[in-house]
Amino acid sequence: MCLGVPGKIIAIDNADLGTAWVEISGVRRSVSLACLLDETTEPESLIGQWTLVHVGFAMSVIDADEAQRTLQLLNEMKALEQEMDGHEIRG
Amino acid sequence: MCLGVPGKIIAIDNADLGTAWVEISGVRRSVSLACLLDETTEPESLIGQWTLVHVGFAMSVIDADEAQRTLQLLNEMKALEQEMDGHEIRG
Amino acid sequence: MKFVDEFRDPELAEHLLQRIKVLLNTAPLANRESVRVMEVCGGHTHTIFKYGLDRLLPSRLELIHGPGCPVCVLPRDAIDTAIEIALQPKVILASFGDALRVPGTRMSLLQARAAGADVRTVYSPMDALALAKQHPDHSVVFFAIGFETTIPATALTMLQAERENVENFTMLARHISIIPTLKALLDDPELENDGFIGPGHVSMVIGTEPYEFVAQAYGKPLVVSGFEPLDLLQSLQMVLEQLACGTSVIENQYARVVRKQGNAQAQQAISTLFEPRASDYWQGLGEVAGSGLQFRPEYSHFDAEQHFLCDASKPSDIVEQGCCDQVLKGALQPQACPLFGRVCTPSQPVSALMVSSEGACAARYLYRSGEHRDVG
Amino acid sequence: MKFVDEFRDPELAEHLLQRIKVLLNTAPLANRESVRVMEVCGGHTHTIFKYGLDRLLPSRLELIHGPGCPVCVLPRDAIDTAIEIALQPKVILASFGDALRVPGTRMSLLQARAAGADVRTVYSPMDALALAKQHPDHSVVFFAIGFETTIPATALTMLQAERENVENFTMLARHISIIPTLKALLDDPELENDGFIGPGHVSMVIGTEPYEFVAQAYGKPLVVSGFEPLDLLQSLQMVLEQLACGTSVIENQYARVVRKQGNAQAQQAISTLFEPRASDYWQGLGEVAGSGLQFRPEYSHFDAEQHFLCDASKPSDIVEQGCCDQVLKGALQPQACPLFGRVCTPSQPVSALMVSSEGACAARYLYRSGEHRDVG
Amino acid sequence: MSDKERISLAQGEGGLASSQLVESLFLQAFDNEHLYQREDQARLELADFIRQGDRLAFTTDSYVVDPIEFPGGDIGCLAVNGTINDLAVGGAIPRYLSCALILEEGLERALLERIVASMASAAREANVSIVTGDTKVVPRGKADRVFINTAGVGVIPQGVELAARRCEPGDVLIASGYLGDHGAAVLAARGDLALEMDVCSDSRPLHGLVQEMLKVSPDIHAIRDATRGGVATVLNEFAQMSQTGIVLQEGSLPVRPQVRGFCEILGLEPWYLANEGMLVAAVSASAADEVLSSMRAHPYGCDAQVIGQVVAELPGKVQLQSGFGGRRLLEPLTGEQLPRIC
Amino acid sequence: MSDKERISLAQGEGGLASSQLVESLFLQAFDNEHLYQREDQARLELADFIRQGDRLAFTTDSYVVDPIEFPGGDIGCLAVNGTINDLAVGGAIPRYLSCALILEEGLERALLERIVASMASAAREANVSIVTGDTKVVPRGKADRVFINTAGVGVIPQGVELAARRCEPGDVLIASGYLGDHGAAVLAARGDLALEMDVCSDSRPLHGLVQEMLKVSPDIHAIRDATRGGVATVLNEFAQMSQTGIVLQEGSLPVRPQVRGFCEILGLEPWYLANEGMLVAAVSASAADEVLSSMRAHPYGCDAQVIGQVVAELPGKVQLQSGFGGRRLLEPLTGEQLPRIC
Ligand code: SF4
Ligand code: SF4
Ligand SMILES: [Mg+2]
Ligand SMILES: [Mg+2]
Ligand SMILES: [Mg+2]
Ligand SMILES: [Mg+2]
Ligand SMILES: [Mg+2]
Ligand SMILES: [Mg+2]
Ligand SMILES: [Mg+2]
Ligand SMILES: [Mg+2]
Ligand SMILES: [Mg+2]
Ligand SMILES: [Mg+2]
Repeated sequence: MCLGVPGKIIAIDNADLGTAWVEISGVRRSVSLACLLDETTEPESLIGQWTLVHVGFAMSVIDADEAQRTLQLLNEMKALEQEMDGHEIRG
Repeated sequence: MCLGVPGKIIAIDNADLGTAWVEISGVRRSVSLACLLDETTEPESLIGQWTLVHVGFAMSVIDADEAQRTLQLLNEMKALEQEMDGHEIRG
Repeated sequence: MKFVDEFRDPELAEHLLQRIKVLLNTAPLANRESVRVMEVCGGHTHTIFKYGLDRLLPSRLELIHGPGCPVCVLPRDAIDTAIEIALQPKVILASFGDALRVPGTRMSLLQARAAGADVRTVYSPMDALALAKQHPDHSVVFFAIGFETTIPATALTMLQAERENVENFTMLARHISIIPTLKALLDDPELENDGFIGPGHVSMVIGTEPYEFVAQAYGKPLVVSGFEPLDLLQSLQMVLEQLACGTSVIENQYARVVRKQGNAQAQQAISTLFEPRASDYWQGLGEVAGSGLQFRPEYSHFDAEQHFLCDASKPSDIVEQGCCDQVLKGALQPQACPLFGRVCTPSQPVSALMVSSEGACAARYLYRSGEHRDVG
Repeated sequence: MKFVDEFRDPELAEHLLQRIKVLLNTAPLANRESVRVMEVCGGHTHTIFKYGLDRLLPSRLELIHGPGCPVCVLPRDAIDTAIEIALQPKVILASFGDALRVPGTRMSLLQARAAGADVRTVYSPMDALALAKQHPDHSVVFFAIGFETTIPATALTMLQAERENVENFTMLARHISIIPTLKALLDDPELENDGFIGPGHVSMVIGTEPYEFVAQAYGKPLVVSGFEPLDLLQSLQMVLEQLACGTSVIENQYARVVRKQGNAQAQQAISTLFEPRASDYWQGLGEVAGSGLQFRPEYSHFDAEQHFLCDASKPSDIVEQGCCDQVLKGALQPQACPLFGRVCTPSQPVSALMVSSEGACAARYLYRSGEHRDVG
Repeated sequence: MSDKERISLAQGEGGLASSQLVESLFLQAFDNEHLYQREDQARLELADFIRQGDRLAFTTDSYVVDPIEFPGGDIGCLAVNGTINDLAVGGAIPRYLSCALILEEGLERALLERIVASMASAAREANVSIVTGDTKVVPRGKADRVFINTAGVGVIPQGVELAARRCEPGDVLIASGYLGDHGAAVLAARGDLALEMDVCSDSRPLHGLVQEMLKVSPDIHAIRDATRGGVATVLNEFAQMSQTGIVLQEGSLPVRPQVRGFCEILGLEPWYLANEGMLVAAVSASAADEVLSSMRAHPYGCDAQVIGQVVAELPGKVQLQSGFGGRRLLEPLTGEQLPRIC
Repeated sequence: MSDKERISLAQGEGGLASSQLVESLFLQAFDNEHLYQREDQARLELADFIRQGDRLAFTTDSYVVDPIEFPGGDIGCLAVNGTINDLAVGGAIPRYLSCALILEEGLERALLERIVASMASAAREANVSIVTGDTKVVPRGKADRVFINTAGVGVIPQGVELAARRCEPGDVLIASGYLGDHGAAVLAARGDLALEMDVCSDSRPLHGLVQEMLKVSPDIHAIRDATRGGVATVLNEFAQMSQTGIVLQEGSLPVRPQVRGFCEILGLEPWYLANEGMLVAAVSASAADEVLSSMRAHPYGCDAQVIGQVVAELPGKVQLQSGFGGRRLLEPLTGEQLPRIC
């Protein structure tokens, strides 16, 4: 039920209705931007952004830096672990 | 369109609605008696009568005597003609 | 079947045919190139072709197929109106099956049904009323057509709906009266006939008296006839007897069903609900004064046209293609129409005469087409 | 797929699994018979079974499948009410597909559809609104279920309907709030868990702050998690790190999507339309104070229940057969329920936990049933 | 609304619910080794066919009759007998049928069970096996309860050559039974005409009768079952394909009184009404008596009658001769007369 | 409302309008001597079958797909290819099809003509003839535009024995192409999900491919086309009928990115999505390489992949092995997932 899928905002669909086309692995659907828009955000500014889509609504802009950080942490952990493994083997 | 078929009134269907069951060569249908009823005619009195049925209405009570008369006339004519033929052949 | 089979007896028919031949060869008819009798009613036309009477009768006795098929005279705009109503949402149009194939200006009711209209065939107007009761959330419209045979059924059904307070039931009424139609025909200079076979079932309702003018004012014999082959042959014989004697009176061959005064209850029902309209246009007949019926003002809530606000002032830019009017008046035999069997067939009728098997063209085509055309 | 495939990397998973094993074998966890972590959200339950994480994780780490599947907690009378509405003439009930197989007291929405109800599956509440615009002569009711992830979509759709003056559109709302539910669970003496995996997409809306009480008042760690296998493994690792250190704080593994304050527009939409109700009954959970939402008075015209006058005071004479409540609280593993796989299967579910593939029972059955039962 | 078990979309999806339907209903009812294989196709030994003849007959019909159940039968026996008859009138010995159902979501399972039982019993009577099948379920409102398609294969014995084009002047036309029983029974059962009558559909398999006829006269020219469009339409096909004329005697056409009454009321003609277990054969004059006797000796031909002759005049046309000598044409059925009769 | 020519009830009544439809549409499009005979059944020489093999394969399917036309095909080519494929996966050379249409009154004739043309062209491509047929028309609202049933007969060459029950531990499972293209294309085309994507149905005939496979390895154990219920359902059938276990490698299942996206959005799994031109074969390990090469050399098998193995463990069950070693069960499709996919 809480299924959310990352998609890229590729074009405004209906500016009045606040809808945009989002592409998810080659599939396009028009979704509502209502949760992403406030007084300071223009719909156009969202084009090119990745968003999390849930039941036809863009619910959140995905923060690519944070994603990177998470993965980096995992990779560092892996490196660390391998290092430690190495120590253990050698030690 | 003006198709009418002779049928026999076999039973009252709905006395309030003035409908009766008519049988036509083994087929039964409920028809309206509205055209046959007046202040002096009880629906039950029509049971056993033959009627001409058109678009679900009994339109006329068939006069068996008149039917007989018509056929008799035809038969007499036939007899007369045969007699005349006989004359001609003999004559 | 009682009252049916007796009147289909081949031997008696043979004798009637003999008698008719004799009459045609008797002065004053013997000298005439042809004798022309019009059967007014489509039911008679149907009997003639169904039993092959046209091939059994002497060719000098020419049968003219008259206008008495209510389907055949339905004007295209009546069909258009019916379709317009039927295509509205939540409307069920109930009709006798005969009317479904009659072409309107753009399509028939059958084609409208294929295109989405809810059109139902009923055997009786009472079945249409039953539909209305079964579908309270729909508006049910009965397409009421027919001569006086059928008008009482329409009227009595409507009165029944009134009694039962069925509010989703109205009628698109295109009834036609026989007497004004007959008058117009008699006044038409193109009509050339010597006598009439009168409509049996219409007469069952109106009686035989209303025809008196045919004999008195126009000097033509008329014999009200039943619908079995013997009925028709006997009636033809009776017309010829009159022509042979030079008399012209109204006779009743169909006394087992038709009374002189007709049926009072049926007449009462008609006049309670309907009144004549000034003039109406009929396919093949044109404008005929007093031929159409309209709802009396106190029953106008039954009028589907008022209910659905049909645009009655539609321009009638119809160019008629065939010879239907001449066929209807007996000026032309169906097979003489250039469209007959080629452009105009029962499965693709140009006009209603080719639709109902009581229509002169359809009857001729269905029962004798092998003689005229290649098979498609 | 970007932001998906990176988080399904097997090698990184392997390392996380290693780290989890190490943590479980580290004091103070090493001494414990088992460590119990509850994933609150059904989406996580689904990920666990779909990727076979349950078989990869050490058996001493016991995963408890929490109540966070809105379909699984739908009470039977909510289904009954939906069916009652859907069976009314001229009504279209639009629902997410997940709700269709949930059993009511007599039947499911799927069975009601087979019996004549007009039930449509939609992907988005906006698609239900589109249905209402396409069918102006029908009343379209959207069956609105879901936690805070979904409530903004419901609310924004309703506000859109209001703006567009779509008058044939209402909602049967059975939304449920996460925080009161979590509180009730924590207060339940039967619950025995050491920490929580927090729902990623609910948190995307409400933020991470509302969970503080879990750590502060109940002393349990909670890590808000994404839905890919790496997300989940990392979150488990983070919970275990806290347990190992003896800390209990709220952490956010899913920072790429979840902000501390959540989504202001989404929160705004919810509070514009809805307000909490005193108490609601949920399947398996029982009465939970403040967990349900009702329309604010100024929006009560959106309320399908008011519109269709459903009898809300129906006696709830339901005898629950299975162990759903214990499974939902983690007191019992699905396969320990005596009905599991015998009476209760995804094609004939006794209860909603066996319906949605996010329900603990269905997930277990679909992905691991070979280990438990004969094939029917 | 009731809690009766109803058919769901899932039962047409090819998954678990579909196979449960197959296992709990079709396998049991149709009960044969080919079906038990549960492969995507039945596999039938050609050697077994060759023993019975030299040609495979192959035919198909869909059945959409309304109502589904009517006096004398239902859509199930119709679907079996109808396809058997299309094989039979080619002279074939029917062997195997397929059964493809399109069900409307919400159909009562009990009704489906009755229909399937009826198919099974009709197949047993006719000694054919239903060896392959398919079930689709469409959403409520997208079909009308049940549509059935059956295809059939059978074997035509060597030397048999039944073909409409073989009719020739001098041939005698024989009908195996009463005209229009099926059409009248179904129309009356539909109820919207509000007509009541006691007449049953004649749905029955005709291959036994045909084989008896071929036994006494292997050279019969043509046989067809008079289904949609009735005897008039079949005879028009004979006339057109063989370019002969046909003359029928109205008086010798067997019509039950009720069916005649039914026709009079509605302005129909019985020779356009459908049968589902009645055939018309064109037989050379010399063989006619023997064929007629063989038919009358068979339970499904006991009411057989000579109804007319093939002539040279008016090729391609069928004429009906009335009692007093008038002749008129019987055209093939024009336009819609009686929808959903089979 | 428009004046477009529409199908009327009369065209399903068996009379004049019916034969005009047959003559003006089907005879021309399907164009073969058997149909021209216009008998109630096609008559096919058994000697001709015997030359190709020793068993007749016989199958049927009805097609109710919605929408009728979709990217990559329509109900017409589906009806031809689908039935051909049910013959093909039995190892048969498809020969003849029947075609039975149930049409909704009011169907646009132009649409029917497109569908019939599509059937004809699919039949031509596959070198099969449509030799017998039937058309019914039901009143508006009683069906959904067009339903098609095809039954098919073909010949199975001697020695070929493809059967689900023949799968055995050690067998290699090969898929001939991408998973779920047809299902995704049809669902997206339906429009109610408002999803747009560029993927075409894979509707195509597979008998050529199967014959190529049999050429290099006549002893292939089992082949099925993965239609309703997808690869997962076919493999469950293999596992159950042979009482073996099956293990699939998730990473080696060929799925197009769009189809994967489609599944992610809707929470579906591609192994439950339908194909209409993709098969799964169980081949002994020793023959696997050769069979795979022969498939890749065929235009309809160029994307063929080994997707898993038959094993002894967990008989009757299909397991999916994910990238990091977790295994889970793939049950056959449970409940309604994707109605009216074919
Ligand atoms: S053939 Fe057709 S066009 Fe000609 S008169 Fe008759 S109905 Fe009219
Ligand atoms: S198996 Fe069924 S009854 Fe038992 S706990 Fe799960 S859902 Fe409830
Ligand atoms: Mg309408
Ligand atoms: Mg409803
Ligand atoms: Mg057939
Ligand atoms: Mg047939
Ligand atoms: Mg036949
Ligand atoms: Mg199938
Ligand atoms: Mg099949
Ligand atoms: Mg198939
Ligand atoms: Mg298959
Ligand atoms: Mg047929």
